Amino acid sequence: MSILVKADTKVVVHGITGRIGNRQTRLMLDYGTKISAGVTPGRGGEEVWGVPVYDSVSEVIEEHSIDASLVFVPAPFAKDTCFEAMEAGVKLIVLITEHVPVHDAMEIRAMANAEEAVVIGPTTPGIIYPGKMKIGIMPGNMFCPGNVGLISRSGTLTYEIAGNLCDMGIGQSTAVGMGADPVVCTSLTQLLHMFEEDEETHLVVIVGEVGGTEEEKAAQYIKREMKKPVVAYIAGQSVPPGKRMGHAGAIVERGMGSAQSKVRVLKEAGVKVAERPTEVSELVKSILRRGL
Amino acid sequence: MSILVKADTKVVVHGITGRIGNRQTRLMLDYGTKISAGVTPGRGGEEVWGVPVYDSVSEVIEEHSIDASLVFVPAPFAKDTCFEAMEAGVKLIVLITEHVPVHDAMEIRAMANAEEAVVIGPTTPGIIYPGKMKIGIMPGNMFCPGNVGLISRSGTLTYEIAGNLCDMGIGQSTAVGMGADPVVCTSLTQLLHMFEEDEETHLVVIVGEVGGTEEEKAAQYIKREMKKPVVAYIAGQSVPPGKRMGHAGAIVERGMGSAQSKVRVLKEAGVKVAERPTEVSELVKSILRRGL
Amino acid sequence: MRIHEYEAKKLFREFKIPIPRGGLATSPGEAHRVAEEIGLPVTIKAQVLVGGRGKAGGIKFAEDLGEVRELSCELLDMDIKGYKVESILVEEKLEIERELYLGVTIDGSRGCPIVMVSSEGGVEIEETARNCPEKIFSREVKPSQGLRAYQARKLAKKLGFKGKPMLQLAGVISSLYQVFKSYDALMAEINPLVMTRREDLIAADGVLEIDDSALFRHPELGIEAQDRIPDELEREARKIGVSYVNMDGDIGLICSGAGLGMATMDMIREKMKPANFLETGGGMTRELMAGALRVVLKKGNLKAVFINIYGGINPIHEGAKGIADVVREENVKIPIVAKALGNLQEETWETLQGVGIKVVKETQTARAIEQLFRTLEKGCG
Amino acid sequence: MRIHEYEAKKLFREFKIPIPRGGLATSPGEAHRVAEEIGLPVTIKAQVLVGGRGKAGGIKFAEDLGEVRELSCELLDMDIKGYKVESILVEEKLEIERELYLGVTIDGSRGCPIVMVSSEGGVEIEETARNCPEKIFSREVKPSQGLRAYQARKLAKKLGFKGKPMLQLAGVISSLYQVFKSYDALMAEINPLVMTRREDLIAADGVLEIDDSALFRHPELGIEAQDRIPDELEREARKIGVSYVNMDGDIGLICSGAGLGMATMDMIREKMKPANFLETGGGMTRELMAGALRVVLKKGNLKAVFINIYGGINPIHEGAKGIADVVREENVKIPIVAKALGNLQEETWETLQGVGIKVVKETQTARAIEQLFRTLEKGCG
Repeated sequence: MSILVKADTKVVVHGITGRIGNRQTRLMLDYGTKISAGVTPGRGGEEVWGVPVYDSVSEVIEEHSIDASLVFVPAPFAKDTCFEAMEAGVKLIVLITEHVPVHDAMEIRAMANAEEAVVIGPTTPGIIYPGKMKIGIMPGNMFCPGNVGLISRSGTLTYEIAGNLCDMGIGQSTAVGMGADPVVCTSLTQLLHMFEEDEETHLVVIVGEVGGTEEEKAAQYIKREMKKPVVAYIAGQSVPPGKRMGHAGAIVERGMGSAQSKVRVLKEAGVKVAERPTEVSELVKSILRRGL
Repeated sequence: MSILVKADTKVVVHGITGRIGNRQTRLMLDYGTKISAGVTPGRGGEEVWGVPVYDSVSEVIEEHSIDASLVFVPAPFAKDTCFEAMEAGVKLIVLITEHVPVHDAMEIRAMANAEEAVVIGPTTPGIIYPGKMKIGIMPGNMFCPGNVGLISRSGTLTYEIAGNLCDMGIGQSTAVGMGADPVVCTSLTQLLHMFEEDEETHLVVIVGEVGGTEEEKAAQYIKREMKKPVVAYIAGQSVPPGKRMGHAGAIVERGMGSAQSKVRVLKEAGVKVAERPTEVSELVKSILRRGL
Repeated sequence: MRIHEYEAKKLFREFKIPIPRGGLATSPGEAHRVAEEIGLPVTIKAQVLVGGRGKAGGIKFAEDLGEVRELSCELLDMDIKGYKVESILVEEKLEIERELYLGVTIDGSRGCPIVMVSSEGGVEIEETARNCPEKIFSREVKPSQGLRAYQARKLAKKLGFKGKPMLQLAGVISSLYQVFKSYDALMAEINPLVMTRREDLIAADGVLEIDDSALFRHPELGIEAQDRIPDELEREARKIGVSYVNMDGDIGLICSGAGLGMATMDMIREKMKPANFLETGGGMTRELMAGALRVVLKKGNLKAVFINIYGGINPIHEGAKGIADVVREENVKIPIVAKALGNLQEETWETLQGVGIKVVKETQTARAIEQLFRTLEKGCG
Repeated sequence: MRIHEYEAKKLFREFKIPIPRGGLATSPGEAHRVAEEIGLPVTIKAQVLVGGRGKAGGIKFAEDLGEVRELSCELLDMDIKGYKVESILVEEKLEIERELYLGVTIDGSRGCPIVMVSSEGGVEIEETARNCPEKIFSREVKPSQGLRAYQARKLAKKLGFKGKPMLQLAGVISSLYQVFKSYDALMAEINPLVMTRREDLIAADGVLEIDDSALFRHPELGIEAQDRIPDELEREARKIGVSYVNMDGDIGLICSGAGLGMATMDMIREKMKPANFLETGGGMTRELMAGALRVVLKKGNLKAVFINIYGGINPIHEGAKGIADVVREENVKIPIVAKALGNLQEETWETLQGVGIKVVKETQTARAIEQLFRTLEKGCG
């Protein structure tokens, strides 16, 4: 099994006629993803790699069954696109788009909560169920099937860590990029919970980074509720404290947010924390070897 | 019994320190209404006729139990006041204020639906349970206890019709002013339904007026579901069609909205329609005499 | 409150709705200058706050500058449905391929805004609404949420638009909703929205009706609702704070409450004709009632004044003092019949009777009106 | 993107937040004129896009006009934390009774705005947050709903305010939220909000941090984010469309992805020092990569360049061509080590190797960095 997606999850691609949408559709089709349709307002009636294009989601659902939306539209249109998909009843949205205004991200997150939909992103590489399908932009050749759940705030660093795991013969059940924007629509803790419930996942890897308090919140959850082992790496140990943005951010974070803080609380929660990316696969291997 | 209120419904008066709030509080106390508290931001700690004044509803509910809000605040603050009351859990709001912006009224109505609260008004004289209590501004001496439910879009015309009924020995179970603004927060149909369910009400009187389509919608309900007899009067038979406000209103109303249209559809639904206000009490009397 | 076409179009343009090139003129000379600047032929449109202007001859087309002067002159001399034409809008004449209808208004019974579109724009839209309602597509809008872009596109597609023109039409629909919402409108309408031969969409006409009760939120408009009332007495009444409608009879009327006022008028019309409709609203004071009576009396040749008020929210005993003040000061000779009930009715009666007003103490307005009729038949003052 | 204090205050005033009387000056003469106009004594504040200005000596008080000239001169000559002072704000000196703190920011983990107030305003607020968090009151705001007036009043009451001052404070809190929302801010802050001896509330300082990604919605601000970057190379990189942070080492760095970039930097720092952090984002093209390498090379005395890119959303085979272009055109002599994996990696490798770049084909960045270290130890180009 996998989290969030299945082998035959049916996907609609928003912004399919754009340069990136077009290219990534080809790569996903090659990887085995079932893409039912694309949406680009004003381009209804066209085709992209044999996938029919519609003007709106509501036209798509008249003709196709849809499980997930993959969004490549430019940032100014991201909010409207997510709202459209959710109003049409789509319960899983992968929002690849970068530079979505934070106020829009907050509204998308609020609507997702209200509609009980899951929105991954913004600024996510997406979701991959290795060997079966992917909804996103990650290079398929860096992942392989297995029992490690992978959650990452970065895109490319995930590829590296997945690649390292594969090199050591350790595959992934599902890998999810949660996005690194100040507000993401699905939290690290929510994703940990999904992996905790997933039978095929034996261990979870977190690839975190400096900033925000997602890792700190997740540490509380791990300590309190998680039974599966967790390995983490936090990027940005050497990042000097950024230019201060007034007091408000500091008050909210109350001393959290630094890489050091994240490493400390994760360790306190029993997580094995790697010093460098390479070490992740070694820690995973040693835990799996001990047999859980 | 009565609809919406009981003899001991506990009321908080918003805008109690204003000229009208102060005066009407005195009149309501004299009539028997249980007023627990008043709210005027910035005037917390004062008293009005022995009623304690608070800065906010949340402070009121820490000290008192509250069933209903009565709102006298100036129009620009009506929306915020209703939102505050609903957020604090108040489920019945009587919004007396005139000249509330229509866009605000729409938002209040939407929140009332979401919160499952009942908002009567805006521009309503309120609710009276004759002989027991009133939440509103109607002169108590024009009403008397009995079994006729009274729903009115006008204020003062209601007093007249209630007075006529009383003169003929016919009392009212409850009288409710629904307000005459383009958007009211509780519809005629909703109020008819409450009276239909109320055991103490034997007959319902509707005092309608030209404009809008409330009476037309209500006629459908009466025809389809109502068992109790209904008597109506529609004010504005002689009103010349107003200055036309573009096409949009006419498209929405599709030929409805005139006094003539209302009289016709109500008659088709089996309602006895009075030609002039005086006739209302005569029609009621003849129906009640026949014994239901 | 309806604002002028040229004012509405200015607001439309702020929200990126394309409007014809043009300018406002208050004299034939100005019209000439505008036409010269934008080029011929031009459309010249009377700016009046009332619909049906086209059928009333308020829209002209000019091919040359001589015609511009001549037709401007003609329009600036016109009265349309009682409204004096004080300015004209001179605009490029559009090359019309199709005429669409776009409107946003409030559906009172559903309590939310409603957006309507039709491919049958132009003056016959109301007939279309009556006879072919299936040609008008509409959708409700959640007030707290607004009209979303994809919802606007869905409406545009219903009119059979595709590709870029569909996106352009959806953009205009979204913008019109924005105007409606931003300016607290009761109605925002583009009829016709013209598609030109080059497939551009242009708002050939524009109507915007703003909620008087929300004007306090829009000081940027610089509009006082009372300034937009053409009837002088109605304008004066508005300044005092009462609703007044001028009518063609000779019985002056003062009522508290619109429903009561209309019912009273309905009954008076059984035998006589009201000179006006006047409704005090819920803010009665001594001064307000004095002002109301003064406005009513300004209309000459009244046979009588009928007052019908209730003491609910209104302190009628204070209002009565205002009435008495005017009767005394202006030495009013025509008969006044009053019915006043509710809180503090006895004090009210006393004040009114003190200046010779005939007070009816019964509940039924019908009885009071009978008293009015009898008084006039007797001819006593 | 942080905007200047004087710009933030202008926006605050639009939303009716009281600010001190004053004016901007870029020379001692202008400062003199402003001080003359508003009257003495005055506060003179360096306008720099960085916090902690007060402690760094960027705020002065002048009692007479001579002092105004002298201190203005001094401030306009200053550098504060690397920012050159180009303008100063001359304002009336407030008679301070109390200093409050108001802030609105985004709580990332809860995904919503958060409003914070404290009666302990002033420079020590962060210490208060650490040591006495109970002195800071906060509330979450639903993004689609906004901060309602009664919610603002509740916060004002938490600071012990009553009566009219409570209403006034609530008004400022509401307005600050409006500013935050209207301008897509990441942070809006008044610290201190001064209560004067006459019980007036005045925003003595103002900070507004606007979301760069939302600037397209605010053409009215007339601000280009890239113009606000003081570092020349960082500004240039921004124009190309990549994130660049200038650092103090000598290994040039180009990575795709911030996380990968940071991890790479962490590992390089185990033995050497990066000259910069550069992250390409997801819009890689041949031109973008060429521009990125040019910016990196502008910094003199580099020992080597390290490239670490993945072909996910990015067409790395196109990016590689841009790298090759620059190496050829600028005849780059220092060693370049590249790791490039993902979609179309083979084509990418070929292009890079074609211009003499050392390509590492293993998955582990650590291995590629070891290769970099080895290359430099050998001293080969």
